[in-house]
Amino acid sequence: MSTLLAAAGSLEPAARSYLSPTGQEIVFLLVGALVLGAAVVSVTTRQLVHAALWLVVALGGLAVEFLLLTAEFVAWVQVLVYLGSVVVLVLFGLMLTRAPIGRSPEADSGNRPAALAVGAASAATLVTLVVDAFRSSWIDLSGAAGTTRLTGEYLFSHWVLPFEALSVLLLAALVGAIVLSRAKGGSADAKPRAGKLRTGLTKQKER
Amino acid sequence: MEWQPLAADPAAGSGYFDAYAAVGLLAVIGVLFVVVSFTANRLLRPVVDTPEKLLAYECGVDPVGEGWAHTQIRYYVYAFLYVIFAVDAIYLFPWATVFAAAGFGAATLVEMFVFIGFLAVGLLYAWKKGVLEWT
Amino acid sequence: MGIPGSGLAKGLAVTLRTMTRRTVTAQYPDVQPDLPPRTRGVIALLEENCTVCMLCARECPDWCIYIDSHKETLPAADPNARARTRNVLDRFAIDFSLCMYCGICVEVCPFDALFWSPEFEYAETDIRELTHERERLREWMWTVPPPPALDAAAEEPKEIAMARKAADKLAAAAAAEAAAAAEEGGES
Amino acid sequence: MNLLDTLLRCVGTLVAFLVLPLVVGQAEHKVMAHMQGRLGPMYAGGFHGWAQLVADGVKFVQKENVVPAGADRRVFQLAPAVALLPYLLVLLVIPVGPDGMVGQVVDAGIFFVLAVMGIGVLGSLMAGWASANKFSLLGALRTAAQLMSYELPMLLAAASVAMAAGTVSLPGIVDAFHWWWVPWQLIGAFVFFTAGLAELQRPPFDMPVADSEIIFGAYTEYTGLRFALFLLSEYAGIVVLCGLTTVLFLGGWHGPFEDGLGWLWTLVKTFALAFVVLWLRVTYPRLREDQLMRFAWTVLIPLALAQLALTGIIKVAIS
Repeated sequence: MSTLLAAAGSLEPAARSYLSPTGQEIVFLLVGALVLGAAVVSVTTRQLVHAALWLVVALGGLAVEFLLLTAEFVAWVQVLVYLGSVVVLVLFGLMLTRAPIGRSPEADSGNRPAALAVGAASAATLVTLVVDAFRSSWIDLSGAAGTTRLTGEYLFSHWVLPFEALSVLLLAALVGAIVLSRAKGGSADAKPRAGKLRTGLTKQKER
Repeated sequence: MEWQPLAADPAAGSGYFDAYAAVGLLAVIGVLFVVVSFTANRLLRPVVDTPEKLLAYECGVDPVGEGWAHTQIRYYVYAFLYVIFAVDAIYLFPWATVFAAAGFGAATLVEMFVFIGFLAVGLLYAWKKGVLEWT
Repeated sequence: MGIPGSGLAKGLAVTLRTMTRRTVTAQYPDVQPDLPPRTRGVIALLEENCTVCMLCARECPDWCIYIDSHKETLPAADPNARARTRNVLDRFAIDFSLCMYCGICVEVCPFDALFWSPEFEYAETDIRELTHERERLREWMWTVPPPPALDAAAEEPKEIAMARKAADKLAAAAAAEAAAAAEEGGES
Repeated sequence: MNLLDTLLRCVGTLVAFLVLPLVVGQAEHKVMAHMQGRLGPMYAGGFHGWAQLVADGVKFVQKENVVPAGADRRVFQLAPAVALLPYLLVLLVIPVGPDGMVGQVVDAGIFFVLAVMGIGVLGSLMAGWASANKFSLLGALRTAAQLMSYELPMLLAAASVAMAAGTVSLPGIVDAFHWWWVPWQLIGAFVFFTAGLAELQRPPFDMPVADSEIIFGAYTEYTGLRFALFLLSEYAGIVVLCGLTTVLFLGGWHGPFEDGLGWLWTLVKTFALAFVVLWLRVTYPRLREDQLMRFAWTVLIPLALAQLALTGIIKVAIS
């Protein structure tokens, strides 16, 4: 993100007033409130799939926030990767493990206070960090600073090494996923195959 | 023949926001369209609920068991693979817009080939491990 | 085999060629279908021929023929003879919602009381209406086409041959009689 | 660019969104019928049943809306809208002709289109899960797996065009188009179009809605208008896919007399592709589920990667 903000070029504390917000700022705040609300509902709802769907709303709202900050490319990455695949992955996982319609109280593990503490602590850290880092900087919203082209220029001029490291990371994730999904038995025997079933039946007959 | 992004034109500095305002407006119109059609449907349709009608459809017989069943993990693996490759593929777009520009050229091409190469290795690994096909 | 994908291309060619050809759709309600002879449309009853032998009802694989009857005693024609009984048809109905148009009833009827009619437009909105009672079945008789003409070289139907033989015999006898009478008259 | 102009463009997009899918649907009725030696609808509207889909729409609006007793009502009722609206948004940015004959130029172009179209999968998943029906759930899982698997080759093929043009803006791509792009991007075009067909779950890639196995997949429990909206999203998807393929790979409005008739060229190319979509549906049998997945990962993705390499090398060589 900091690269993209740097791309905007104008982080100097400008002579701006908080009292006369522009339309974009108002929309930004409204969408922010929506994102916050959706996020809260997402972690408090007792229905698993509803939680995932509220997460969609929260992440989609974030994409709109990115758009309002003229970070066009990041916004659509957010939609493509988070809405289009990560949330689908989450939903997939829930559906594969039988997320029932209605409340699922057994999904509550009783760690609520601990989770609340961790959440509050990390939120406080992040807010302090971000507020301290940017203080009274303003992003110049008059031009699109986060277009695909600009992102590409910054990425491939200054950040090539992290980019290549990312590919190794992704490869590791890929291999890990494959190994995990094939962990049990590690071979085709783990599958309930017709042949296996039949041997089970014959055993029963022998008894 | 170089396409100039809208916002690069200082005179049309707010072109970016205009464009997305239009997208937002269309989204609102779309939602309105859905709401209007659902309302029209509500006004026009009959409501004759019978218990049979509200049963889950299972080819005419009464549904057996509950509606959720475990399915193969394979579907999940595909989704996981897609997430990884999608993260890869999005980097192609910023790259695509700059790699042929002055100052980038062959070096950037090679960088990208290294990136894609790593993922192609991943794909080959998945292929070799038999995750991509089942019979 | 040949080039890979040639099979796919061949498939595309088939559908494209079919698209340019004339369609075979029969536009039924606008254009009446041209039905072949002996079309199995509906079963007609010639109740005058029915003797309530129940063969059709028994042979019907769907059990869709309903027959009710009662016995009636005929007064003896001759004072010495016994009184005769005969079956009188009370009800003859075919449930066309069950009928599978196999035609076994028509085949087994020994007295030619059942016939195929090509009429097929008797759809109903209520399934119970598809049970045709004897009056309705009798009405269908008017739509039964005459039997098709025989082949030119075909053998004469047995009943016609017998009737003709009998008629020929009669005619021969009459002719012989006439000839004898004429001879007698000539002699006298 | 004032508000009225924007509003008009948005309404125009909505009208196109409602009319073009109907045209494609009617064409499907007729083309499919004639390819099978039939006539298709002949009554509604008088002349060769041209108003069949309008009549269907009127019928759908009046039909009862059944929500199964076990279903998650709100999610169930919301799902069709989630499946439908992405295509409406995408239609806005597809350029029809030169010089601003487009709903709205969005600089992120293809990237915007692919990202927004990816949301549609959520609609199917929601529908399948909320129906409380085994077939629906199975269909939803298949749909999601298929959409994700085929989204990737689409992304890669689109990236290849973006490389060739050096921009991701859709009008920018058409502006940069030369005729020799067609052979150059041929593999990409094949991958994009095929993957798009699979994304739309059109035959022969219609395993997730295979009626002979899982009734109608995620949409089994839907009736009336909500079902109609799912159908509309499928046909709108055909329009969007064919429009995108036209813009990305076939040069959009380029053609003879493009100054005055550019928009016509786009439409002609789009409908020619739509015809191919229908043609493929009539001709080929359905792929099995494992064949579907294998086709995406072991045929289309390697092909798309090969196209990327080809594009990159040629582009650097000529620049």
